[in-house]
Amino acid sequence: MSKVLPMRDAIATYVNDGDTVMIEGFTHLICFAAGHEIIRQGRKDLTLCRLTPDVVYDQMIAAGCARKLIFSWAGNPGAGSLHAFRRAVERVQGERLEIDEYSHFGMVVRIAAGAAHVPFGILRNYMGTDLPNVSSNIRRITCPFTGEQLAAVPALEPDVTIVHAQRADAKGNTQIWGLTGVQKEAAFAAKRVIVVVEQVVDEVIIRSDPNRTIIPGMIVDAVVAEPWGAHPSYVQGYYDRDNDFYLAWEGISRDPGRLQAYLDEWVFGVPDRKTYMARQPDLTDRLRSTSAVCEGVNYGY
Amino acid sequence: MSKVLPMRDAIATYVNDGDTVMIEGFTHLICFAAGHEIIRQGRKDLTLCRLTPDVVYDQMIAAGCARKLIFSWAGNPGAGSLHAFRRAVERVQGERLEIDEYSHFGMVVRIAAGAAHVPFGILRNYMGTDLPNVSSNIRRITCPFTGEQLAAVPALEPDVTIVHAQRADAKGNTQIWGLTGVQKEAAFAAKRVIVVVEQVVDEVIIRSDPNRTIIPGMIVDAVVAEPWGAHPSYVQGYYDRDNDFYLAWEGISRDPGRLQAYLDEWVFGVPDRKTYMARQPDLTDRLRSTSAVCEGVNYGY
Amino acid sequence: MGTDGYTPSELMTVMAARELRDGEVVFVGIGLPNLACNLARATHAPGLTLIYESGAVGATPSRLPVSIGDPCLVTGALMVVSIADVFQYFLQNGLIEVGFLGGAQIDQYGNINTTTIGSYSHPTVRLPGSGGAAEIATHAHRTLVMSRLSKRAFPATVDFHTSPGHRYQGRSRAELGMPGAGPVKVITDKALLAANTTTGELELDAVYPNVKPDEVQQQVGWELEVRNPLNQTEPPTSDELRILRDILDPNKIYLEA
Amino acid sequence: MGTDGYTPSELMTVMAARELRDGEVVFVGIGLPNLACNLARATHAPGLTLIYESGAVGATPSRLPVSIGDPCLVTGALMVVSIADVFQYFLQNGLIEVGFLGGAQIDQYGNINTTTIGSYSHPTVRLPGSGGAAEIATHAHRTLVMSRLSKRAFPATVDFHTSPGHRYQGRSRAELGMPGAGPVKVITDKALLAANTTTGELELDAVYPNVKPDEVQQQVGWELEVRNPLNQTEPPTSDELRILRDILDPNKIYLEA
Repeated sequence: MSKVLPMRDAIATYVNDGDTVMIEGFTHLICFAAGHEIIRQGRKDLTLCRLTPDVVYDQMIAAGCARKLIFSWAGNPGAGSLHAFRRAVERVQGERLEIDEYSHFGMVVRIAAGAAHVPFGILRNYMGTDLPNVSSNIRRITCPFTGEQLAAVPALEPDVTIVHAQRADAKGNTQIWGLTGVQKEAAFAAKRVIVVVEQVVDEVIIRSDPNRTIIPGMIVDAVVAEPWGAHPSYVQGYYDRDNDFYLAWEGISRDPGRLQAYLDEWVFGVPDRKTYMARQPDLTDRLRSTSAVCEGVNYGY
Repeated sequence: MSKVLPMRDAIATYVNDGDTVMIEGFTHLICFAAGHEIIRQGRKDLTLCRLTPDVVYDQMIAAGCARKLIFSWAGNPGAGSLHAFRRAVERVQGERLEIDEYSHFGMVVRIAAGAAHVPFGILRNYMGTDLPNVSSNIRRITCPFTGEQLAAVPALEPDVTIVHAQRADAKGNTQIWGLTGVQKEAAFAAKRVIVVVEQVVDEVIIRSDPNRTIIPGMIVDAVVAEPWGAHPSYVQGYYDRDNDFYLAWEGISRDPGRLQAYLDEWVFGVPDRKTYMARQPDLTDRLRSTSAVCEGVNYGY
Repeated sequence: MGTDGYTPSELMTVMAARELRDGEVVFVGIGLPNLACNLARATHAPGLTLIYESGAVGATPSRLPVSIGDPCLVTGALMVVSIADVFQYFLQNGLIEVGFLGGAQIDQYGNINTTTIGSYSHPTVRLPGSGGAAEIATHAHRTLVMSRLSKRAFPATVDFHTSPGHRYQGRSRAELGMPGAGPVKVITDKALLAANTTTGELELDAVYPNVKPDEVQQQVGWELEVRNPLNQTEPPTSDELRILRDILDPNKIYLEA
Repeated sequence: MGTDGYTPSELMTVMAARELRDGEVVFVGIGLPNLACNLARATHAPGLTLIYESGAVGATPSRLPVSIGDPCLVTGALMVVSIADVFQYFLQNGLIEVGFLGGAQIDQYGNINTTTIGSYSHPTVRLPGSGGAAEIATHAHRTLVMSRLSKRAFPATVDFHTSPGHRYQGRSRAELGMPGAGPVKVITDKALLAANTTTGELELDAVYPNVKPDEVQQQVGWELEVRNPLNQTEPPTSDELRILRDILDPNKIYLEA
């Protein structure tokens, strides 16, 4: 029972208007291809969540997909702002984007609580900050053993999580190396999971190194084979981050007209990621990874 | 600054009378060599903790090292009982071994809370069991968001954790594959950490595959190179579990005289693990792992 | 071996295997449960996913595992996870559909004791304790119990409630907030007991070939409700026995008696 | 470049590097903090362990990282961990000795704002938010802040308290139960400010070569206590500048201005 689907079908089947959607990725493994397909299919009223909403969420906000953002750091690191996000939050007239805001640690604990399916998680934090004053989701809890006060945050359980990865088998058993971010917790916390990979591999490859598996197939609904699907983000061992694009985004997103032109050309103007890549033939040579292959280990007994 | 020490020095320096000691390992990677050295050095009044106290804890209890046991399953799986443990708990006259008992899940949450350095952890468990009636360490807590009742258990932070592993560098950066158990959480929860490995390797090996590192050197106090140090437990890729020994333990431990004779011969009667192995020259051929080496992955960019 | 051409262990294993449905995610124990799961995989349920509490997910053991953390469960598994992940992200998260348990005592309401015979503070026999049993009986969508019948093993009330059954201090699982259905079926060497969905009591659901209800009642410490109609199980097929004997446990480590 | 033969960025980076002691475990940010840590490693503190909040532990970047999750931080690192582990097992567990932060606003008590200018509900400028800053300022044994002086950046009170300084609603860190010492030092382009261990107020601790205390006061929104004696920092050495310019940031991505 293969779960392999084209991106179009995976998004059409598993992402609905009004859903809470998490396209995770901490710099590494951000699935731009899925974000673009969601924009193309015109999804609306989404609650987008992620620790670090970056350029792809800025694009989705600009395209009108989002009603609300749950996050902990919204910027374009080293390059500037997410201007579509800022316009949506700073606007004086019209409806603002609703926000629900934490620190990274708070977001991580929310997602981990969702993955463990308990209604809340605890952390020692938020003394001396205004964050609990602007969110009803940061509360105090007392340790039943020591009497200490800690912070509690509610579990976050997205309707759908989309995770990019190096490889998976057709049933969704997924392996990641390099930065793993919160990909595992985000997948276990979600009601539905779409895994987007550079390569769909035979189950034998997965089984040869089971410690690298981060997400088990039993929680995966669809597997999408989408090489270069994370560009301009990166995939360790496959391609580097396209820093030039992140720098360029500062200028593009600052100007709503340029941003719309970007969406028209690179999102609405292409049917899929394959065409997106074909229109930038120089990209693959510029960004393809060098080789730094480690030794294998012995799983014998 | 190498942290490599002989087992004798590592135990002498980092394990004190009265300490709370965790020699973890879930079937895999149980450090018998460390347990034997603790017995040889005559440590007393230890609080031993582990999910699955097995034969090595039975030996340590028999040798008089333990005052208390914190655990969730005390048996010799597939082979019978831990009879020294049973005698210490069932005895009608004299001082019983103190016990503090959970289920596996409760123990895991205690250790994970210790690793995260929060005073307690939560789990949805212990409705409909007598365990909370016999422990003051299983309490109820109310979710500040939903009002649900959950169980809470206090953090467990051992004085010293001893972890067996496949390999580490001289600074204690430690890699494990196969079953990882609670080795990571046990190490992060402890005040002091001794890592015992099959091989001390160059830092370059560790750095070639950083996703395999389970324990960072910064929390490690001593690294002991002790090939076959887990026997009769096993090390994936190095040697198989000595099931014959586990089966034999049923008969040995049932008889206090035979148990003492075992300790005299195999613990007090040898100065170190090297001699222990030299006295059983057939072991290595019988148990050495077959080869099932996986492919490496690319860490390039 | 009995007069029927198979041992009680073989019979119980076959009956347990038949309880599993293709595609299910099963939390496997060592011994008969492991044999039952691998028998089901080799017959009607090739799509079972086996998870061992040691952290091996999707294991396909190429030899008979003799411990829950046997290295053969890791080699060729789909995934290896920490014990914290096993209990938090798989079991508590509701991913485990079937859990297997055994026990020294099982009572009228399916409560299981693996802690102490006699009082807790002054036990006659100290048993291993819960291990993962308390949480499996709480969270698995349904729990299957395997145990041989005897008056000692099936008292009206367990000495210690290690793993929850269907009623505790007069309260039902729903009242106690337990997510899973608990020990819905007990696979013995003579019959299948099943929990009444209303009262939570274990009732006689089916007898094995040539077993009379009275024989079961004699080894159970409460008055056993007999279902009407009472099911009769089919005996092990030659195919089931062949797979067990020739492939899964050729050295009769678990199936001898 | 200034008249002194180095840029303000170079100067700040050198001053930050000098704050680090050999062997410390440092939570590194991208840009000047990353350069400062790698400068320290190349000079007086070869035994620093660099941890990036993205999960790279013991990174030895072979190129200048341009994001907190740059792949060059992974290749050749000692360990890669999940973000959950970063915050729970490293930071909250007390393993991080030094944290680096910046901010749009830093106030008299070292409180840092990276959330909004103006009100939270109707901001004039929406900034990125906390990221990991709130917890770093809470848990790191000590926090170093890097920011250029200006009246706008150093108000008496921040518009939004994102990351805790030394006093919040009249209460001290100890009263609030914060484990770390907080922002003990602020490295600016003209001087070092340091927190008074009693009052928690940022005071003028040291001025850079050719800087007068008045110049600092003019760009700070509260009456700055001047320590007596007032320290004078040594200018960057040619060795420090050479390493920064030739090895660490040869393309002047961060050090130009």
